[in-house]
Amino acid sequence: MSDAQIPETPLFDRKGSIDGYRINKMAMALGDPANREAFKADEEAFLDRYKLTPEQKDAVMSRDWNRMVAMGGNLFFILKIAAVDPTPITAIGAAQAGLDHADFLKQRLGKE
Amino acid sequence: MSDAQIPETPLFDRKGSIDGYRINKMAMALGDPANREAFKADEEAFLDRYKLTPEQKDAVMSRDWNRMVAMGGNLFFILKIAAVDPTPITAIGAAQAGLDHADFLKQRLGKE
Amino acid sequence: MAKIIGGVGTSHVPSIGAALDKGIADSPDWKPFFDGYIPGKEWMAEKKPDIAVVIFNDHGNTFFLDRVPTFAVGVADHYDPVDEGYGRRSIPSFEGATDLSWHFVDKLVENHFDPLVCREIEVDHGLQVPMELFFGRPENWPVKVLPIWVNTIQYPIPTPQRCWEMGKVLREAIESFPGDERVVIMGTGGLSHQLQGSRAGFINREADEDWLNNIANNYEKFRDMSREDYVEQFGSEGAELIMWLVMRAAMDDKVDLKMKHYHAPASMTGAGMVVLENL
Amino acid sequence: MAKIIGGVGTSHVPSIGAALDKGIADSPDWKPFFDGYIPGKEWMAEKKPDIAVVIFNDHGNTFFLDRVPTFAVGVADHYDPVDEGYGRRSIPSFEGATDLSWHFVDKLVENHFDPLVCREIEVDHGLQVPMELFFGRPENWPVKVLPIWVNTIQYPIPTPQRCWEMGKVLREAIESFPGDERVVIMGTGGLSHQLQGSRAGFINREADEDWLNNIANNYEKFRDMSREDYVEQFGSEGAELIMWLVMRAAMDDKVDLKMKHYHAPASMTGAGMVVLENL
Ligand SMILES: [Fe+3]
Ligand SMILES: [Fe+3]
Repeated sequence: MSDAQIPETPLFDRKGSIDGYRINKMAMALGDPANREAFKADEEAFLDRYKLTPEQKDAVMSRDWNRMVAMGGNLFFILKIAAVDPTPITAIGAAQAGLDHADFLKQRLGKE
Repeated sequence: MSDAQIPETPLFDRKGSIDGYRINKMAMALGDPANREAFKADEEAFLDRYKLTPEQKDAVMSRDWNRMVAMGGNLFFILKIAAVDPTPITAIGAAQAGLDHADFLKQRLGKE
Repeated sequence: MAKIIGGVGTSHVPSIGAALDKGIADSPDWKPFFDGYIPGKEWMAEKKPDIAVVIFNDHGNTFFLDRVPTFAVGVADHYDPVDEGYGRRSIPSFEGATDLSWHFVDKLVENHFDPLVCREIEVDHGLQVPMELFFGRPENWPVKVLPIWVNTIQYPIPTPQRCWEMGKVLREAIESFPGDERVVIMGTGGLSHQLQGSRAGFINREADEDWLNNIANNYEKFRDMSREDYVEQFGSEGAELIMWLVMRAAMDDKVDLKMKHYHAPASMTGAGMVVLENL
Repeated sequence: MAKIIGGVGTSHVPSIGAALDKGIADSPDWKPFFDGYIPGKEWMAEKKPDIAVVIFNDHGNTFFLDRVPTFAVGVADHYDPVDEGYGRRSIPSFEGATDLSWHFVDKLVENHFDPLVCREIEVDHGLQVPMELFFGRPENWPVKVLPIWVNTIQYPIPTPQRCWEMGKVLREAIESFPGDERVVIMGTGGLSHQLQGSRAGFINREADEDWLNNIANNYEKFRDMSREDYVEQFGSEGAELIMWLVMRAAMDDKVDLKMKHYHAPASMTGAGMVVLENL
């Protein structure tokens, strides 16, 4: 199952789970209101607490959803980063599809 | 499996798990050194923190191993209470067998 | 013995709950979706089940990657809604069907399943939303719940065939349960959607319609598909549909497709439901 | 493909580790027990495995009753010893055989097992003590470990037959692993003991000897016994012996019983070991 090759479709297997562990653990922590406050108050300090690498920190702080996923961020965890902003999930979809938000809504979801 | 009737042998099934949940949770917490200190400093306050009933508190504070087990205490958890004292496991066995320690060692374990 | 009064398959998209929270269920975007569930709610009100078995996946809210259960079963006396990042939703706590839960766990282990048995745990939208869609927003839920979590996040996820087998054991457990409770089984998740990768936003309306039309009485194809087939046809997160198989397998071989509903997209997801009854 | 270099069955009584910590392994009480393991240590040193698969149960140290896994498998890069109430023991951390672990998890799920997959977790005496008995107290462990936890605490515990089936999948996983690692499989727990109830202190020397004599080439009886049979013959905690079946099933049908050792009591437990090799 781990080598399944479905076009444009990353499966969250051992590689993603290992690579993205710290990002995802940090994001999971945002399920706690106190952690959300800490994240909002000083985002970089919060990321340091979870020992994110400079690249991971940059991807999170610039809200580069595509890179977060490429580095093993799993959508269900990083959605909790989006919840803090908040960023709509369709914007995260658009970023990954390489489309602007309106084009994504139209082309992928059939919304005018 | 839950109604197995083996003489003098309680199986730790749903009943024990439900009845003994608080005792066991309190005992599990003694795996943390800070909790062991709190337990030693004020045992009753520590038991209150885990919402033990008066009967459960009495059984723990009087180190009545037999009653703790009868109330759903599982040996592997309550051994962490024994570790604080410390009480040897054979003394806990003797209490349950209704024998004094020396008799237990001799009759059950064949030790002179 | 307890009685299976029907099987429901339904989406559990979190935006459905959010739409209810925001009071926008009657907006042009959402009304057609919610309208399709009205007959389902009426059916449920008429059938008056005592227990809902809800098969769903956690979405990184209750389980973290430190310990990922392939299958988990709740034996708790209650399940609170978990904070998913927006604060805990103000919906009632769910009372657990503890006796049936433990009985099911016994049957599972006897039948060589290896569940994680959970006694203190919260539930995310995967369980909340189906309950809201079929029971509305009552002061207290009119049923007790038996939650079954299926890992659909970290590979390897269980095979569709394994989900099918679990449904057989679920049926055996309900039918051998000493009680006269009326039980509804809710398989949840899907329909087609993909949230990750450059195919994000993928929806397959044709495959969704085929699923809704055939899960009742031509289920064999779906039962026999591989995990890869699910991902390919329904999208990486659409593979959640394997959880409907647990429900379907617990029903009779031939069933009555009482109702079905489809709407796309709900947020980024093909969404809908079926209601099945044994003949 | 990786190679199974042998199978070990052994007790994991915590007092064994405590005796080593206190430096009383040469006392009259303990010397006969430890002496019996000397040939086992020599065998291991000569066989030089790269990986030890250790099948054991947690004893209320790592898993609480809030979430009890029937089977758990470690995929972590390391496993620290857990504080069991006396402070963390000063033995080295265990390095994880992560690649084989993930491969095993894939095989398990493919074969309709439902493991809890653990990536951040500590290990108790169930794993520590067998490692100390066969590898001594090195600065660093000479092998990586693949831990498999079996629930033997809260009923329902898995059936002996399920443990047997898991051993078959373990063998398949090792033999299909792309690598040339040498793997030793250690089934741990037992022998007869009972810590709870008025039968506490129960030891069944006859049943223990029978087990040690026959697990190699007359295993059928043990494979086919019920959970109740195990409890009755070996005591409530002696039922841990079902974990040796995982190891035994991963070996050939006929094996060479290279060595065996028995001593009772170690603390309150019948204790000992066997070493098996495929012919
Ligand atoms: Fe979902
Ligand atoms: Fe043990």
